[in-house]
Amino acid sequence: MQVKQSVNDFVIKFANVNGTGSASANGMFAKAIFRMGIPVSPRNIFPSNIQGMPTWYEVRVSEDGYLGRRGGTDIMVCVNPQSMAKDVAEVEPGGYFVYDNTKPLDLRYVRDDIHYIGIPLTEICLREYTDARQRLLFKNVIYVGALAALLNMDFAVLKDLVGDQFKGKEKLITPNIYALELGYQYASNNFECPIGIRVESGRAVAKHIKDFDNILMDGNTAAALGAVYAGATVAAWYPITPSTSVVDAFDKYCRRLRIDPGTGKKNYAIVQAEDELSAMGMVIGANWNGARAFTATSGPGISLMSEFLGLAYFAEVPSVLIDVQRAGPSTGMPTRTQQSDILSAAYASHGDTKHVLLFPATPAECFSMTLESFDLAERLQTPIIIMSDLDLGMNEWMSPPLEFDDDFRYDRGKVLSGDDLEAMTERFGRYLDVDGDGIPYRTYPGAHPEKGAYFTRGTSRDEYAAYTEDGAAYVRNMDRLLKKFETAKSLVPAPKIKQAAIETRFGAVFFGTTASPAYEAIEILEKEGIDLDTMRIRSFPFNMDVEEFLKEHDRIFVVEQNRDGQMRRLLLNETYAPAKEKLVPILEYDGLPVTARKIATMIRNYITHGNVTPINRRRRAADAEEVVA
Amino acid sequence: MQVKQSVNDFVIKFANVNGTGSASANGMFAKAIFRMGIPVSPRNIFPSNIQGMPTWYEVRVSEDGYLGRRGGTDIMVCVNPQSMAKDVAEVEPGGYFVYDNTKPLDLRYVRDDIHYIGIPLTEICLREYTDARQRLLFKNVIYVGALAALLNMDFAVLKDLVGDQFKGKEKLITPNIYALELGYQYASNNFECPIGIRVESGRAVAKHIKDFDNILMDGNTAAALGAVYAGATVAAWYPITPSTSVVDAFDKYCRRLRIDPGTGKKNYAIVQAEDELSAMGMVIGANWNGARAFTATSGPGISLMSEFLGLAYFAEVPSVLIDVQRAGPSTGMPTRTQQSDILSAAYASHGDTKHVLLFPATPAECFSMTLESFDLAERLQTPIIIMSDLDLGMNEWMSPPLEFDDDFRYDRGKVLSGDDLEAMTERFGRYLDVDGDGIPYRTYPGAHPEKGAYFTRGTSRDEYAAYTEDGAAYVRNMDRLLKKFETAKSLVPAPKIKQAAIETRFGAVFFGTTASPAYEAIEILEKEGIDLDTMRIRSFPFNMDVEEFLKEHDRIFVVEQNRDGQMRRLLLNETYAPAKEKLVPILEYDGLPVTARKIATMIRNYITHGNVTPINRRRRAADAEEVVA
Amino acid sequence: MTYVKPAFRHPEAPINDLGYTRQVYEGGLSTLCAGCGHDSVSAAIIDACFELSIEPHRVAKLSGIGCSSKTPAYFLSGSHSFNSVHGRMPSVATGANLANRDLIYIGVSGDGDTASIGLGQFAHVVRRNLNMTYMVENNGCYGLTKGQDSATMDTGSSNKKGDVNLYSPIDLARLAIEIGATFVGRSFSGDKQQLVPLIKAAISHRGFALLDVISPCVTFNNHAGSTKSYENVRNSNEAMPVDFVPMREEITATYDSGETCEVCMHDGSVVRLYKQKNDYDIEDRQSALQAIHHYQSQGKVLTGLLYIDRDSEELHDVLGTARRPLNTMTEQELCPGSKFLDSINAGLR
Amino acid sequence: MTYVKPAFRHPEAPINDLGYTRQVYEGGLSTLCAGCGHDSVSAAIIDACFELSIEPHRVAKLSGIGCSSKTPAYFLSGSHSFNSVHGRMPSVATGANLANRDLIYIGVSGDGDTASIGLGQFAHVVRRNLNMTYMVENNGCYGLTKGQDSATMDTGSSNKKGDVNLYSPIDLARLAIEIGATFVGRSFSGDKQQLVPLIKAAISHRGFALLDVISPCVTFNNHAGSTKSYENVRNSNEAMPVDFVPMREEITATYDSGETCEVCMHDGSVVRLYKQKNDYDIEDRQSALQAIHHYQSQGKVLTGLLYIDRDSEELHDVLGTARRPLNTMTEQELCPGSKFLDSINAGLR
Ligand SMILES: Cc1ncc(C[n+]2csc(CCOP(=O)(O)OP(=O)(O)O)c2C)c(N)n1
Ligand SMILES: Cc1ncc(C[n+]2csc(CCOP(=O)(O)OP(=O)(O)O)c2C)c(N)n1
Ligand code: SF4
Ligand code: SF4
Ligand SMILES: [Mg+2]
Ligand SMILES: [Mg+2]
Repeated sequence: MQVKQSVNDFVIKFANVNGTGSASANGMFAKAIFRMGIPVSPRNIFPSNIQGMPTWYEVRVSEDGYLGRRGGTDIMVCVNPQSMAKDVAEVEPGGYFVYDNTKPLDLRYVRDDIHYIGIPLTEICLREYTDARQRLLFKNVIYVGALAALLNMDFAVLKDLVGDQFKGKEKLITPNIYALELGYQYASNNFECPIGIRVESGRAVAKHIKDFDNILMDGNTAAALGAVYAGATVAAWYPITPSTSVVDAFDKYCRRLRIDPGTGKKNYAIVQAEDELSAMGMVIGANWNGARAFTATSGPGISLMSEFLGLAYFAEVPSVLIDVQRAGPSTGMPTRTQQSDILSAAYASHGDTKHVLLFPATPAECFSMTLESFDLAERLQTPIIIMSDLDLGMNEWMSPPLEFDDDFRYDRGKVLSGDDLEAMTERFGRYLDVDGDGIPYRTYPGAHPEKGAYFTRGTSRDEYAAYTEDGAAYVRNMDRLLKKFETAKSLVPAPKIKQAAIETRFGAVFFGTTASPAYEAIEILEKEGIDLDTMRIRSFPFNMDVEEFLKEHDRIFVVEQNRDGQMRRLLLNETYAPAKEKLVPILEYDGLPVTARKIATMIRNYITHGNVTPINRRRRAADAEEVVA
Repeated sequence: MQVKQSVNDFVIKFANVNGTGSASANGMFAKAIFRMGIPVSPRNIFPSNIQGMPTWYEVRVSEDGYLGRRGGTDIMVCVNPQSMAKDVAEVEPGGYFVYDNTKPLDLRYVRDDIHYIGIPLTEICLREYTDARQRLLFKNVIYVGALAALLNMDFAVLKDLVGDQFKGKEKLITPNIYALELGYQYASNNFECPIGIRVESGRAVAKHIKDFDNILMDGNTAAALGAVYAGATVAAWYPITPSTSVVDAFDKYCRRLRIDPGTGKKNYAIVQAEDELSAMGMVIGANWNGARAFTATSGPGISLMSEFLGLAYFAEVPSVLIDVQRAGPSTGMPTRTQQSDILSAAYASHGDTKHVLLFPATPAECFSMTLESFDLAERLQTPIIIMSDLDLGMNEWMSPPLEFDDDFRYDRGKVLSGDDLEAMTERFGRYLDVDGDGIPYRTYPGAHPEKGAYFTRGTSRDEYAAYTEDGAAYVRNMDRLLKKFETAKSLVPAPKIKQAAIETRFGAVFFGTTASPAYEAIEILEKEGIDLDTMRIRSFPFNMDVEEFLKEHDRIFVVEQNRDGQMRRLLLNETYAPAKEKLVPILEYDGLPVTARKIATMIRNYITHGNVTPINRRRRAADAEEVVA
Repeated sequence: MTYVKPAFRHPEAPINDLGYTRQVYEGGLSTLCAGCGHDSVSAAIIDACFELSIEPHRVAKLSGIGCSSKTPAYFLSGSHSFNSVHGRMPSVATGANLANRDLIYIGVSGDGDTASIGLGQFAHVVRRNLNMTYMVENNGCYGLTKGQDSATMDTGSSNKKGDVNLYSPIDLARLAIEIGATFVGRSFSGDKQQLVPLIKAAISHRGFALLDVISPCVTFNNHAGSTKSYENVRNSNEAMPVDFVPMREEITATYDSGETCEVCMHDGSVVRLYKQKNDYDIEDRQSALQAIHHYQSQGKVLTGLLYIDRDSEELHDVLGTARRPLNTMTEQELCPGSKFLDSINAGLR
Repeated sequence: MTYVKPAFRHPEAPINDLGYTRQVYEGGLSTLCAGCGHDSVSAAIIDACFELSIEPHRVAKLSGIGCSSKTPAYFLSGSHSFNSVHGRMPSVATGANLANRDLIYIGVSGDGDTASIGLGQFAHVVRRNLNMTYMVENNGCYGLTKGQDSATMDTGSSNKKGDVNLYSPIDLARLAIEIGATFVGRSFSGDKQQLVPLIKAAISHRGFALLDVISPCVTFNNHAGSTKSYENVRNSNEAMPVDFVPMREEITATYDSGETCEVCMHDGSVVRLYKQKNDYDIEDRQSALQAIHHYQSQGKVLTGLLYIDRDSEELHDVLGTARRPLNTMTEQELCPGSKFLDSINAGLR
């Protein structure tokens, strides 16, 4: 049988039982390859359950620095009998199946086109450990050790990682390293190491990663840091997967950075609300009162917050909401990813409403966009919704390092201080469009003894915040809100546009976590002679670049991870370009991150079967590469 | 000064203080004209307040049977000093200003291009009545009496109405008739009656009303009757203007029709929930358990119900929701009308969701569509949202009589009875697409001792309702839901299409309460040589007729009462026809019902300035007239 | 739910009056953590329904979202079940009950589901005295989202992170008594002796029956420092033994000798309580609150039947709905027909 | 708010310590029904703030939706105000208070706003002991939507339609005491003598202060048969007279002679109660519940200061937030700067 040969380019998947501590061992495995300087992208595919159910950890190793899912599995490390049938079937021909051969393998799982590597994990554990818990935990460390030998990993790197991991609990270091060695020894003694599929450090080109000065981190932590750097002092939230770790991380960093050493008092407040409605209300109240406040939630929370989002839009109270999307509708698949809250977020709440959305694609953007969102919210005096997702938020991604310019200063927007009010001769009108950009001036409660007090309400009001049922006043206010939304177009992050080397009528549009696999798919297609310009949308409302892109191409594939092509709909709704027939939906929505192969296939099929033939290829002057990978 | 002459064609407006009992007197005035056989359309323009604020009652009299607002006021009856300045200004040149001249008129309110008719209402009341409350109440009756003389109304009809109104409180009849006479006498003695603007019975053509066998009723009452006729047994609601009267009416009729004479027990249950979330939950629970249940709410309720709407969509539980729209966003203008919940209703809740919407335009349709909605909900096993609005729901409209065919039988959809289950040999699968229409079979709890029990959930499940996180099963389910939505297209009410007498490239699309003024506007334009075919949308999803209409016209004016052109967006989103550039938004959203004049002007301006010239006119074979008027 | 269960049944397994074995009352295999208190509660529900000889298909199970709310999948697989949304089960249960008053409604919720996001609906379903059994599997934390504090966490109790709770807890049993609940019990997942009869009594009660069952979360809230750990609950549990006697012959009055007290339920069955030293009147709200407070002040948690109002009006009595379930009303009974509509039209001319 | 008010001020109008007249504390002209209890409550708030010499701009007014929730427009026009959405004022107030702990927060709500749609948020803001004064203008009905029953409507009370309420009412004062409120008072819009000092005490209280003020709806719930009509409240009101003494000199202990009792507030001011026959300990929850029950059972409504916990930990104490308001923290204080980010990046390699 053919032996699959591949250096620094393969997909390895671990099949475990959740709640058995496999996560940290698997994480160590991925981190080790990362430390060896080889691009890696690990993904946790876990159940909505706490203990005892099947869970998977998929690691893609890609010398080229492709970080999206590729599709297919080359090496399956199976530690969970429950899912073995499915797991065996998933291995690509020529691939490897690593399993616990303490008990002989069920013959039904024997394929003649893949390689089997048996390691008596249970047996070794029974021999080496007495304590049941230890037997469970070290099993994971042992197979990592074995993989080190099989895949030619740098054992020293693994040792260092163990050191880092158990900083503070030093006495755990030796037993863990010992367990690694048990696995390493067994593999080297019983198999010819390394196997055909393996890693080699020092040869990474990583053409997708600007330079290899990269970090490995999850998007939720990055977003939390963004909030810390933005000076957020109030976080109100209600627990929900996959957004919980945003506030957990915010809490962690605040405990480190925001506690006054002298008094031990906190320069921040985190409140676990009784539900999402309340969390959003607290965010609105705090922002109204001049603090920077945010919340993080997922789909069901968006639905529950929609009344308050309408209030914030209409009463013009800044607020920041991080939506870490999961598979809907309703409770859906809480531990699967999707990009399916686009429409509900953009138009949240009854009546004529529109909300500003940001679409981060990397942890670095989770950081920068969250940081930016507070300025945007206060400058525009409206909610800003950051549309992350489970894949980005809860998995570790290779990302450009987080950057912060110390000259950066917060823009708190149009706020009149006590002195401003004191100096003011004209009457203060909370909802007066003084500057013609649709954005009025606000004051904080308590700003001035006599001036600046106003009445905030969700009911119709005139320019001086007085209640009115006068149709003309209502319309003036609604039209100003529209104008403000126009102004927003000039403030939100512009899309990233990449032209194909070859001039083309085809375009591809995507955003968020769809970007990495999409960029890879575009390259796959390019090799086949199908060229597409690409636009990665980073915000809503859409600016002129988006309009242009739609105009300039006659077939545009909108790649997204939802059933209804929500971004495509939003583009139809909110751009001038008559692009309906042009916009081809490329959709994946099974809850797992879309793969490059899948995207390439769908676009290829459309073009070949839709017999849309690429025009003869003319080379174009290369332009700056965008880095999302 | 010119004297405005007009028989059976004018707008009269009453300016009152709310909470002073003017509503019933004004209502009597409108009803009297209606009884005289002259088409009339009264509108209450009231504040979000209980007592002491300005309130108006606008009555349009239109021999042609135009029931939408025309715009402008010919006669202003001003009983409220608060708003007098505004009210005087509103009168059209040559029109009349009727006021209380007990105190001399403020000179600032004197115009030389309108007629003033002073009636010493306060003085008469002081003379005739001792009790303060009586003085307040009868003032209203007196001016109605005066108008009877001024406008040449049939006094006998008024007397009858008083009789009807005080059935049961007979002793109130004489004093009320006396008050009418006081006004009548004063007017006849002091003015030349009738004036130029007046009514005359027996000459009504009413070309917009099939025959003149019409009724005068409000949409909310009609909807409530629809629910009664549909066999709704459970209503759960939370009070909110303008939907409250739906459940009030349902209660009223159930007390009459649904109480067992023997036991005095109720064949229905109405629960005032603690909020809208709870109301929707009750509706879902009751429908799940085999009762027909509904709720009625307005904008803020839609926002609060969105999580539950997502559950009902995904778990496939029938439910009926009547959304009596008001001016949003947020609390907005609670006593003003709008059609601005279209997008929030169509896409309510996070994740990929779509909901079936119905758009009634007359009380008759409020009845028939509500009746129909319960069949639709059960056949499609999904929420049906009836998109009414304040103008239709709370005002009295002339409408074709409510019709019910005694041969009509409820269609409870695909439900397996105990016997069905008993007879079944194959395994019951709650979410199996047995018939290929995307609609599965359900069972009611308790249906059968051994068979048919299943687990209803908002999480992903397989065809047998078992929990699953398998991507393929999830996708199968989501795709079936899409298929079901396709099936819906063949079940929901088709649009009403009217071709212009002259062949034209222009079309107009509208729905709900925009229809009446739109039809009138189309006729105004026709007289000017601008011809438009029209399509009144009655439901979402859109069927082929809608697609066709969009295809066949190259300029289509989408007339609606919201800021963002929500129906236009929905058309862009949910039809295949690439119609973007064709669809011209014609929007009015100041909270008052849009007028025929306004619509005509907006379309005219677009066509003339947008120098889109109508093609030379070719007459077409007349086709059946639609009756909404 | 994910595996198929062995359908093997032991030949001489005991059967109940319906001829069903206990197995008939079981559900899918639990996916909860080994040792989770919730599984014991499911087992108790199974025992109660088996011993009461309830027909499974006459039961409707409802829940919200959480580990606790998953459990309806693990008992009575022969009953319809509705796993709704977080904190909103009471409204769904209300609607279901309005549609068919003849089924037995068992709601399962968690402390997060009931005391936080669901508190409003909980309070109002209590007020409406909906005829149902409402079980809160109370572990003082949010299990399914990995252990955050819930609103029932006691002041001074610490979570897994080690943070000590300083908020005052919501005592669902006290709250229910205060708001007008007509049957309030508290128990411990580890005390089958007490829990099973309490569930039987709750099911037999006509009106809203709350069972606040302390049900430890072994994964996130079973450590020292947690007042809801198995160990601490065992130590602080002031358990009032309870017997349930399904009565045949008529009993009217409630018999009370100092130490045992027999409460006659609506259906003629009897709950026998061994009150030991706590001599208070369980049919008096104020006195019940007093008793709970009394033990609380001694660091004890009183479990057992805490309060009962035996002849209250349940929601259908208040609404005066027909005896026959609304979902059985026929088109003929409900639809007035064209004649009546003509009269309506006539009245509007 | 719709009219302009005559700015005329009487020359010898009395002024307070700040040199302000009472007029400074007024608001826009009320648009409520003539005789509405809510207007009297607004007047009482104006008196209290005037007499306490509070700087209007140091007050933030918050409300939900309803006639009651409109009233912040009718007092303290010099204060910022937030008229939020129905039943959700507590969360907005919580956020506002987190941002700036130095302002005085006065929330105004209705019984529908608080006891129905807002019950969950109400219970949780009580639990958090947010430092604010929360006034419920309780008329037992939904005024603004034309008189539907609310959840505080007493059993047996009838509405304007004549329907008699059979649900058990939610007593917000009892509920608050049960859930852990640290200041609970009840009063009557018609009893200025008692209401004004109570408002002063509530404002002076550090932590969550609930005032459940029975405030009749003249338009929809003032008829015979309604327990919340002016007449019935006057008859059933068991009013405990209350004095508020803004103290200068230190007082520590709480002095209690049988009939008068002096409670020393956090800021050194004193509430003096004339307890008459109701000899119970207002610093003991159980005893307070007992007392309320005692009068209730006699068809009386006990009004006055019902319960107080004088040295409780308000939310900021629980959270341990800085003394200085969070909204005054500077960029320098809050932003860690690039150096720290470098260390973060380093740690992620
Ligand atoms: C609207 C909404 N918010 C948040 C969540 C996430 N969530 C799932 S379960 C849960 C709490 C469960 O706690 P509890 O009710 O005590 O059940 P337990 O797991 O402890 O048994 C939360 C917050 C959700 N599913 N829906
Ligand atoms: C979400 C929502 N639901 C319903 C309403 C309609 N509404 C306005 S006020 C009100 C009740 C007010 O009652 P209460 O709080 O007692 O105030 P009151 O008018 O009696 O002073 C309701 C239901 C609303 N504004 N928002
Ligand atoms: S996490 Fe806690 S509550 Fe959830 S199953 Fe595990 S032990 Fe039970
Ligand atoms: S309706 Fe009732 S509550 Fe509202 S203002 Fe009038 S009297 Fe007051
Ligand atoms: Mg819990
Ligand atoms: Mg009220």
